[in-house]
Amino acid sequence: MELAELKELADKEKAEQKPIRIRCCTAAGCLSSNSQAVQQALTDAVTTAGLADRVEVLPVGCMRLCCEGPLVQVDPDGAMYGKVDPGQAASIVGTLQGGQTEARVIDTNMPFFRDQVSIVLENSGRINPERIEDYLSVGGYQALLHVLREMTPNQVVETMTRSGLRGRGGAGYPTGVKWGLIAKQPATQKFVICNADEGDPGAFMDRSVLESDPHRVLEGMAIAAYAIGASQGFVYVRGEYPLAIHRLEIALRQARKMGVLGTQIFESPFNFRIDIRIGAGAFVCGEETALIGSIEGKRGTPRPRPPYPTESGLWQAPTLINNVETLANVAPIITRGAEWYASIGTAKSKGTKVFALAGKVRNTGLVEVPMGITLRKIVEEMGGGSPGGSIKAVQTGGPSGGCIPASALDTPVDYESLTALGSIMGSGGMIVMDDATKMVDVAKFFMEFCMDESCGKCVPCRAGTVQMYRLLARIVEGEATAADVAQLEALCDLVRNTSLCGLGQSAPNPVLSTLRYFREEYNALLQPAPPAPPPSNQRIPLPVARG
Amino acid sequence: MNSITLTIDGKLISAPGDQTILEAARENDIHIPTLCNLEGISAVGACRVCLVEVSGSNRLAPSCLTKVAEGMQVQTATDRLREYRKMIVELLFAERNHICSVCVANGNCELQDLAVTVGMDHVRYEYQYPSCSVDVTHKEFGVDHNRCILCTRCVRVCDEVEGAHTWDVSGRGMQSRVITDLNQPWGTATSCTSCGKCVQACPTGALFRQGSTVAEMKKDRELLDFLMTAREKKQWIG
Amino acid sequence: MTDAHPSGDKRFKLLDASMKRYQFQPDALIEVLHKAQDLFGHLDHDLLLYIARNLKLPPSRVYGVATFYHLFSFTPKGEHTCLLCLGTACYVKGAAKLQATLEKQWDLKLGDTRSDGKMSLLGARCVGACGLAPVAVLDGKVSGNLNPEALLQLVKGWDGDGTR
Amino acid sequence: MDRVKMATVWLGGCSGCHMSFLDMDEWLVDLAQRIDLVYSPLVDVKEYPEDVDVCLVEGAVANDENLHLVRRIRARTRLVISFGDCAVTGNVTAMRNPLGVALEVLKTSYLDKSNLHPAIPSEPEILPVLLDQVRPVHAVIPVDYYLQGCPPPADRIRAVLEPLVNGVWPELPLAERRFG
Repeated sequence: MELAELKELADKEKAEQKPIRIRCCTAAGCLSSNSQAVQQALTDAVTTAGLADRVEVLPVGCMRLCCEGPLVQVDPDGAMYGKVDPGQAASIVGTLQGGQTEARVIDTNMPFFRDQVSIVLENSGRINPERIEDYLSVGGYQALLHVLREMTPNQVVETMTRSGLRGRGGAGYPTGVKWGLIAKQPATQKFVICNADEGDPGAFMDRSVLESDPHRVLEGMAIAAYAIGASQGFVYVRGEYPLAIHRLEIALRQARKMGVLGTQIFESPFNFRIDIRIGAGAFVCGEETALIGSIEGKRGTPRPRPPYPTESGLWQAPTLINNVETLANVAPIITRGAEWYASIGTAKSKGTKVFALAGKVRNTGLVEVPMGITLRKIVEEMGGGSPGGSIKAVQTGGPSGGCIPASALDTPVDYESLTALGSIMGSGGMIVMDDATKMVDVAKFFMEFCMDESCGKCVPCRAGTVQMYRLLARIVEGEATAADVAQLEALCDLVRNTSLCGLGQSAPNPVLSTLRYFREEYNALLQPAPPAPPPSNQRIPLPVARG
Repeated sequence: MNSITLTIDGKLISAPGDQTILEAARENDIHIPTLCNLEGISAVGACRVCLVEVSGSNRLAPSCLTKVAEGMQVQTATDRLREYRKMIVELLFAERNHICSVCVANGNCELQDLAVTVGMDHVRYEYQYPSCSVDVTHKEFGVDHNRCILCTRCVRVCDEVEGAHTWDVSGRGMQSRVITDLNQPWGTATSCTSCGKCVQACPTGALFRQGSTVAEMKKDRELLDFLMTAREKKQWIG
Repeated sequence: MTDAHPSGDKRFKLLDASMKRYQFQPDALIEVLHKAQDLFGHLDHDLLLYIARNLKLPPSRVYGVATFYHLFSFTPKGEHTCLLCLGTACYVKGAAKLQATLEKQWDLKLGDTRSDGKMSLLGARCVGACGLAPVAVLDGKVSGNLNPEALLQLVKGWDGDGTR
Repeated sequence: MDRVKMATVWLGGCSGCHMSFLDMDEWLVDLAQRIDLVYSPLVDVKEYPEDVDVCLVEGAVANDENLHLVRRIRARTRLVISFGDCAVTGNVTAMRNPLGVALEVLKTSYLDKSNLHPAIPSEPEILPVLLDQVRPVHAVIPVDYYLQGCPPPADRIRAVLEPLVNGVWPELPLAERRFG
């Protein structure tokens, strides 16, 4: 197949689309609010109204404003309805014939939608994720074809490097550089792994992408595979995401059937096969060496790096591990060019970032924003602020991240700024906390998480998190003194510096960041300490003159 | 392998390029404490006791796994490292029920020795007092989980040297336990060849020979190195 | 070749087919465990041993892997399951209250199945429906924006006639 | 020269550390020249006095009486020494802790494992009440010095006391820091 034919397919698909399309969100969030019944009711209403020849009802992926689900949007005029009840279907369809609807109208011009810049989510909520034809109709797999026909692997790596894309899993390693390291390895067997083990509680960007636009991730993997010389890929996806797994399976089947994955892709010598591996509930498996162990069918315990997976990963072969969002950026960068991508964002953090906005914030859901936007803009303008009170802190980076105080909300979102604040970019979970949230409780919550999720291999993480948790519990119970806080801080230092993997090394972050910004909340819980006696060894010589 | 030069604690050392920092240090009489490491089996870098500082890196490096490099400057016993080691040993003592006075390995225990080496005079952390079982169903040996530090030497020696893979680790985090076969009584674990290497490899009194009472469980930890060397060099053939 | 399971239970045939699909590769262990749990509901010793034999893995390795991951369970689950999301967003929005409500109502601790086998109360790290926090998954169906009263309403009837 | 006001106490322990203390044999005579033993199981004083210079605390904190005494000791003593493994780590005394809280321990000992007249002893005001968990001394009060060993060998005790009574801070060599 050549580009012209692929484009022809896309055009044909577009031509077959009906002029009016009613899109109904069927990502996991809206599905749980009964969107499937809404979709059915809409379809029935279209038939009943005799509009079936020019109106179609389309199941699509995430439309972002999760708190208003089930969401329905009507093309081409773009009217959006929220919290749609199946009983409102007829009146929504009726609007197409000049009727009125009692359905809740969502303002698509509010900052939540208006200030988004869509790259990763450009197809989310627009196409049917279960039809490869829908993906083709929006230019899908054209980037892969272009790469196979027109670019050398080196050129692909070089394009990724110039784009400035950095890993969206949290650490922010430059994607092109990583690809280049693996491309240089002489090994014949290499692997691409898509890390879809979205383990941070409060993060659901990757789930949404997989549920809404799975082919984009597969295309990104295939381009990566071509660039580094791999012929086998794995998607390691959380077992807690059944719908994402289901849609990935469908996408893989369709991609194989269409010949965009498999052997001699687009009649080129390039072969690439993708298999799904389903995680079984272990946060630590987001760590790349643990993830590799898990794919190999082992306990997901990390091993020390070096050697890095880029040299010795899955079955000791050089292995590229990129997260879902990183891979979802690949095809657009190829299509629109590295310079276009690099023009978005800040000097060191390019492009956009998808955040999952949740917690004590009015508008919960997904926002894709250019790097460099301020936290305030995200949580106050787009998120609509906190419904119950004022915002106290924003938590980013999950259990590895930190709590950013309201006073720092004007910080631009980029890797370095968030790290400087004692948090991390993380994978994109952004949880808003208001005045009712007790920050020491939050630190304890995360420490319990890390303690339970520690794999148990290295001593500081296994035993240190337990002690930190105990100390935090004592503080929360009001039994602790300043000495306990000092010991907590010493343990933070130990666990951060001596743990084997990222889980342990970052486990102290929620404690350290809450201590840094909310120490008075700790102090308020402490027992008054008795006045410190002089050091023991200064209490001799013993026989003091006693009269 | 080319010889390279590096400094460890300021001492100029020449070492084969495939050596680890730990090996190079030992050959030059520089003592780096270890716990999960055992000659003759693979290194896992789990106990974090052998961490050292390497100039130019802000990460501490496990000396058991980090290869020497030309011009490398290694510090093995800075104040910071000493404090970390002491804390780690204290964490281990607080984690299970290590009661030296009534332990079969009293006087022959690497954990007890390490506590002395790092200068642990008491444990600053809250003792966990987990409820741990003692399994004496095996006809010759026993396992006392109260004393286990999860170094996985038994797991590795059983897999890598004996080839039986009777041992593994179950659960995770603080719930981790070493197990035999399907977490069944050791005496019923059919894969066990009763070779006893795990008992010799165990640094503490967690694995012991039955009939040993307090302080009687002497261990021959060189045995494994001897076996492995003999095997590699085919010393027993011809 | 599979050593057919002596019980003749048809589910083993399905498990065999799954293992065959992975060519009995030891690295397929986690996939096979998923399949086994789908078929049997939980993983008992006999099943684990059967998998170990067929994948040519040491039993301790199989047990070690199975117990490492949260999603595998070793005891039968109740007729109904309530999976509470314990993620950060749900935490901030009061998941602890939901937990306390059900623990009290059912006289159960999180992670346990009631002795009459009626229901299991489980916790998840995050089900990824944070926009709807707090969330519970009731018999596989996600319910969001919950409060204790709404949750109790949803699980009404799980107790049978409501008396115990 | 002033004499050192010294005390020794015996909390939850076996008195082995005190036996080892007596094993210092003839040096005890020298020690006696330098100290007044103001409170000890070895002397008949009922009330822990004020203004004690140094106290050797044997045993872990196991019951309410131990807890009361050890707090009083801290308030009235300049240097508190955890004397032996039970005081330093909980040791054998703390072996009951994995069984659970006090009631569980009593049930196990006096009901489950008893073949004759199973009953939990209860004599309020006479029998001290068990704490739910046995704790090392430093978990309850600040401790100034730790003397390891079960029991600490006589020479080790002397190596600590001899400098102390001469007004020198004792520095035990690492090898003398061994538990067990």
